[in-house]
Amino acid sequence: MADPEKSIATGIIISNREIFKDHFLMILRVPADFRASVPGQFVMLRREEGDHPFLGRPFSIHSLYSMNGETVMEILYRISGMGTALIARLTADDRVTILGPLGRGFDVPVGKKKIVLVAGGMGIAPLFYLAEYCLEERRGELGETVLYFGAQSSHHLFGLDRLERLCSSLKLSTDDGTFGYHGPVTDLVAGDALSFERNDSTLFACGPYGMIKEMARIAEKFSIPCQVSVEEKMACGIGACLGCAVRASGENTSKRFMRVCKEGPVFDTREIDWNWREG
Amino acid sequence: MADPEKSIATGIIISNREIFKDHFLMILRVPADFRASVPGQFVMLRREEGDHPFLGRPFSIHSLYSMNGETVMEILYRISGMGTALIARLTADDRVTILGPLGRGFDVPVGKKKIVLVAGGMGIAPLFYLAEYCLEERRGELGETVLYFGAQSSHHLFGLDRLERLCSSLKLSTDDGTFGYHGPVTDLVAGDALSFERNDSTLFACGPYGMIKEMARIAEKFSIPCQVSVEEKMACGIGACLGCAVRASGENTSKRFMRVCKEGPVFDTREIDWNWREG
Amino acid sequence: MKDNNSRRLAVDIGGLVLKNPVMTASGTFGYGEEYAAYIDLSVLGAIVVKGLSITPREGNPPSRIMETASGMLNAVGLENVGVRAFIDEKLPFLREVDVPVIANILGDTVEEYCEVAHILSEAEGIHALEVNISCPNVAQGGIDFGVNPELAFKVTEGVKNATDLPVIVKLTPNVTDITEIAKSVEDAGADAISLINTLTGLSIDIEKRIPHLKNITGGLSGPAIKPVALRMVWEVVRAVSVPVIGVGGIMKAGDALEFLVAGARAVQVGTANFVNPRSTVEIIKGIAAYMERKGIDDIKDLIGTLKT
Amino acid sequence: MKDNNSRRLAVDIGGLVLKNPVMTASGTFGYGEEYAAYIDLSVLGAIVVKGLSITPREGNPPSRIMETASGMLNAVGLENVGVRAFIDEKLPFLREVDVPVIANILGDTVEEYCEVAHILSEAEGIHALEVNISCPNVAQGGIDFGVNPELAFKVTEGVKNATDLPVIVKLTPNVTDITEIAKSVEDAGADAISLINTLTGLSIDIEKRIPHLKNITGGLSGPAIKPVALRMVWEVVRAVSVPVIGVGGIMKAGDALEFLVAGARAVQVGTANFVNPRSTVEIIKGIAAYMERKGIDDIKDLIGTLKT
Ligand SMILES: Cc1cc2nc3c(=O)[nH]c(=O)nc-3n(C[C@H](O)[C@H](O)[C@H](O)COP(=O)(O)OP(=O)(O)OC[C@H]3O[C@@H](n4cnc5c(N)ncnc54)[C@H](O)[C@@H]3O)c2cc1C
Ligand SMILES: Cc1cc2nc3c(=O)[nH]c(=O)nc-3n(C[C@H](O)[C@H](O)[C@H](O)COP(=O)(O)OP(=O)(O)OC[C@H]3O[C@@H](n4cnc5c(N)ncnc54)[C@H](O)[C@@H]3O)c2cc1C
Ligand SMILES: Cc1cc2nc3c(=O)[nH]c(=O)nc-3n(C[C@H](O)[C@H](O)[C@H](O)COP(=O)(O)O)c2cc1C
Ligand SMILES: Cc1cc2nc3c(=O)[nH]c(=O)nc-3n(C[C@H](O)[C@H](O)[C@H](O)COP(=O)(O)O)c2cc1C
Ligand code: FES
Ligand code: FES
Repeated sequence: MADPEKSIATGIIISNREIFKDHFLMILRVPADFRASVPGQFVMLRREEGDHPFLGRPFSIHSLYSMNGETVMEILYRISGMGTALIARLTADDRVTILGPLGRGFDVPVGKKKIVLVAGGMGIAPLFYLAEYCLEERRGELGETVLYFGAQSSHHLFGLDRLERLCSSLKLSTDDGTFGYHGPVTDLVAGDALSFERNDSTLFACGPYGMIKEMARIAEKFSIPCQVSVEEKMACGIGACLGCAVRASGENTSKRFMRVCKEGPVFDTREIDWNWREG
Repeated sequence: MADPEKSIATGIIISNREIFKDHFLMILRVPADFRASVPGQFVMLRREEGDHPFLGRPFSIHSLYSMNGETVMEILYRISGMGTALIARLTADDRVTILGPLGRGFDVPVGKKKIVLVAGGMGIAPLFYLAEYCLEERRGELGETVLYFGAQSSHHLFGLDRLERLCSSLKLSTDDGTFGYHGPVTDLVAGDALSFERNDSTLFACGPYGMIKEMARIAEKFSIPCQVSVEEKMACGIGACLGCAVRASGENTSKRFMRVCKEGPVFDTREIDWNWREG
Repeated sequence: MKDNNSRRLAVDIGGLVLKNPVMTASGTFGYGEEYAAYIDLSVLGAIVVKGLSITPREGNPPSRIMETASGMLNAVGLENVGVRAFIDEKLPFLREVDVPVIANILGDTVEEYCEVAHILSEAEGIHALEVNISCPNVAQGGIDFGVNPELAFKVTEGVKNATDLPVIVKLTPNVTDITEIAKSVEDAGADAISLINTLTGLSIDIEKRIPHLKNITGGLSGPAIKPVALRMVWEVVRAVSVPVIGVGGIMKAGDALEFLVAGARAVQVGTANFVNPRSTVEIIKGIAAYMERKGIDDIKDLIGTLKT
Repeated sequence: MKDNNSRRLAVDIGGLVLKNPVMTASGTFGYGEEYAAYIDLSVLGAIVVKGLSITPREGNPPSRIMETASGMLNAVGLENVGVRAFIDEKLPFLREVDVPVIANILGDTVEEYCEVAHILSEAEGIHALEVNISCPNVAQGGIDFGVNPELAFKVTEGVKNATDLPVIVKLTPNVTDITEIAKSVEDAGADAISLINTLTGLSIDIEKRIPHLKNITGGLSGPAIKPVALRMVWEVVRAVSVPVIGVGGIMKAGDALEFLVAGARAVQVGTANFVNPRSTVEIIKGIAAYMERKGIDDIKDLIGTLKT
């Protein structure tokens, strides 16, 4: 049995600044023994003071590192409702309660050479951590890391300098054509997919539902394995409430629903029934 | 019809410090046109951020003055539950929403010479403002202002230096005998009451229910008019919810309950049926 | 009628046309005058006044209120000045304001309800009656009129016969099947139905081991009950054809919009008035702004548009 | 049995002795194992597992949950692994923990309830059954077992006949008179009664004008419902003589104490587990600390001591 006391951490905010409209980067001091995490894992975060929002909110770990002997975690997030709006009001020295790291992260297979990351908007959050991991923990073993990054508009394509250092190449797109390819990032991936070595490449994607669904289609069409990070509303984050269901593919399995927080949030696209929700 | 926009003010906290265990003094910047108030009036105060506590909380105005061209209000309060605990966590620059000044304040009669203030614990909150008012607004017209101030223990008797400047004399008591008379402050008042000129004195009291009830008895026994500030739980503070009922004295009145927030919080002790609540 | 934003906000409740669908909830807005310092009363869809009985009532002893999580309990009881004092002392003020006045009425017997209804119908300046049927029927041993379809029918029928004003019947949520009661009052002739009144609740002071309210139990209101209110409104809207007025936990325009989308023809704002006396005005503005943003010209094109 | 603070916290629920009155609420604690990393499960009064049916159920499609003011709506549906998979895959883990396990059971017909009860009674390591009667009875056109005294009686009676384990019947709050249902299940032989299950609620996404939950309505839980739960517990305690277990919005020791003072013999902690996985442990400690402070040696001297 794990040491219970360690499973719920207090994070102390170092900074929580707006990068561009409604998008924030939170940098937190976490306990030194905050358990090592795998990219793609997430945390349930809650304001320590007050009772609002009532439930914790799930966020991917955007980065986790040591600095001046302290363990620091970064969360990249967007205001998308009441909970995130309240979290965005936190300032330096405010405290948050953190459950995590939680769930199943990305599984970077041994021996594969090409890592293809595909981020849609905030989907960059866990993929940045994955890129860091590939470079820092798996250096040498892996081949090139290519990042496809699509967003609404040019100023949504942020952190490019940090990303440039982590990845072999960046392929950018915007919905409004203000930077890079004019159109969905999945177009770029589909266009290049033929050139990926089927047995030597893995796709890792995160973004809005429509985009990861499209990635599932591309993965199937080109027979390239693809891992996606999936989102569903969560109450507990630890597998108890069954709130975060996603429908499993395949008819013969008795388990029709999988828990995003426990079996996921990272799934192989083939594990999921992509008609599980409307949009 | 009053200008609606002016009736709800935003207060910005200058400081909110603990004077002694669980007792706080909040100093607030309020709008310049915060309407002139009479001592004994109160405000409904609510944290601007978040939804907790849900309802505003009533607090007597402890002081209201101009400083460096700004209007400043002071609130003296004690943590007595969830709402006040959350209010106590506010710090400089935090904002509160203020309704007020509300209710009927103390009525310092013209021509009376002796003003007797009787405070039990936090009951000092509005009486301090009343003492200031007597000295500053009614100077010359009134005779001496005597303050009877009783509290649990010596360190609960705070602000004595400021009070000494405002009042002609201070009579102090503590429940534990650590300072002044050992016993309830009402004993001190009862002991001196014979010496008060019936037609020339007015009693003003604020404190716990048992204490103001005792003041009602003393006032009746010695036939000295006594005004008390009464507390009841409040939801609206403006007379709409009928939550803050206090039973009116007299059998023949159709109005059995009066609203503390509207007909009060200051009542002549003879207006109230002192069996209206248990304790 | 078009408001500032040139959106049509007017709705019709059983023949009474309101300039917008936002009213105040009974018992939370006094007799209107208490809020005159805070808002321009004439912008409201309607004012529903505190429940009126045939003779004045003193209500329950204190403590009468207690805050709970995202809500409050009240056991004010049915304290009111009585219908005659209301007409003499409170109504003259309201007559001067250009706003429909709806009188909430209550009684211990069907006869009392009818008498209050009759007296109010004779008075000038009342635009509709709202029948609070969550009162105990003394003749039936104190069982609430509102939990029994037959009693609810009887009181509605009686009031309809006693008045020519539009009759709104206000339902209590403390029932197994709200649609059963709703259909019953519709059959009895109700022109509209409002819901919900408060849920019955209890809160205990564990230091003293006594209830926080002297009356022991009280009525729960505020955002805590909004999901229950919204569910019941949605159920009733599909069960009856008279207009439904949604009440319960409406604090902001978004809350009111949830009720309208669910099918409520109008809404009432209650506890929110205590927290922010300007709530109603902000909600009216917020509804207009939402319609503007969504390109909805007439509120009728919004009401009942929930896709399920 | 004395705990660390040498206060007697043990209570007896229909023959089952719990070391303290704090259990987990069904559906909010998975099958126990999910919380093993956060708390020492053996300190709990009991673990009530997620509702079990005769065959596995897939539950409702997403979205299944939505936060509301001081609470949440869930429409998980009755997703569960089925009683046999529970016994094979989940129970072995729980058997290793020194804690009573209570199986929450459900069905579409009385026969299904009985079959589940029977199968669980044969398995080693189940200490009591909790019958969730807020399930729709398919034979009766989907009307909830829990809203009808006769149906509630039948399912209770059936389960009692199918098992020798103590039978707790869990009531739904969506009824006019909870005491009527409580008396009915007591008459049918229930050894204890737990309440409340969730209140039915609705929440609407006004941007898309769709319900937040795919199932449209869901069950409201959390602090928002505590006053209603407490009122119903207090009503039921005075109406029946079997032990009552209080559930609904318990987040902190103070909340649990309100239920105990109102007369609940034990409590269940539900939604709080989501917000803070260590809630149960903190509540147990808090109850002991309160007793210490108040000089109460035995929890029996606290239960039902509300002065009204
Ligand atoms: C595993 C996981 C990792 C995530 N990582 C990040 C991240 O790194 N950065 C980030 O900005 N966001 C992330 N999210 C999404 C984030 O949790 C939601 O934006 C947040 O919970 C919304 O809360 P709210 O109160 O602001 O919105 P609400 O008021 O609850 O809802 C506003 C809108 O957000 C949607 N929403 C609410 N909860 C979720 C949810 N859990 N998943 C998807 N949509 C939701 C609602 O449907 C609604 O449209 C992640 C979600 C999951 C499940
Ligand atoms: C007109 C008026 C002026 C007041 N002025 C002051 C002041 O200047 N300084 C100060 O410290 N307090 C003052 N109070 C009391 C103050 O409002 C309460 O202490 C506060 O509302 C408690 O809120 P809470 O959430 O902390 O407590 P709760 O958790 O709501 O309750 C904790 C305890 O406080 C009691 N309580 C709650 N509300 C009230 C209330 N309105 N009146 C009396 N008791 C209450 C409860 O019965 C309970 O025992 C005043 C009250 C009134 C009515
Ligand atoms: C203090 C108070 C007094 C109330 N008095 C009445 C009343 O006299 N008649 C009535 O029909 N409803 C009364 N209600 C119920 C409200 O009108 C409304 O139905 C309920 O509070 C739910 O709405 P809310 O959550 O917006 O407050 C009262 C509510 C409160 C809080
Ligand atoms: C996600 C979720 C799932 C639930 N599943 C069940 C269940 O399977 N069986 C049952 O009897 N109650 C179930 N409940 C109801 C709880 O056990 C409890 O009665 C209710 O949530 C009120 O308590 P709370 O406010 O502490 O959560 C569930 C509640 C939630 C929130
Ligand atoms: S969030 Fe509770 S099971 Fe996934
Ligand atoms: S607090 Fe509402 S009437 Fe006094």
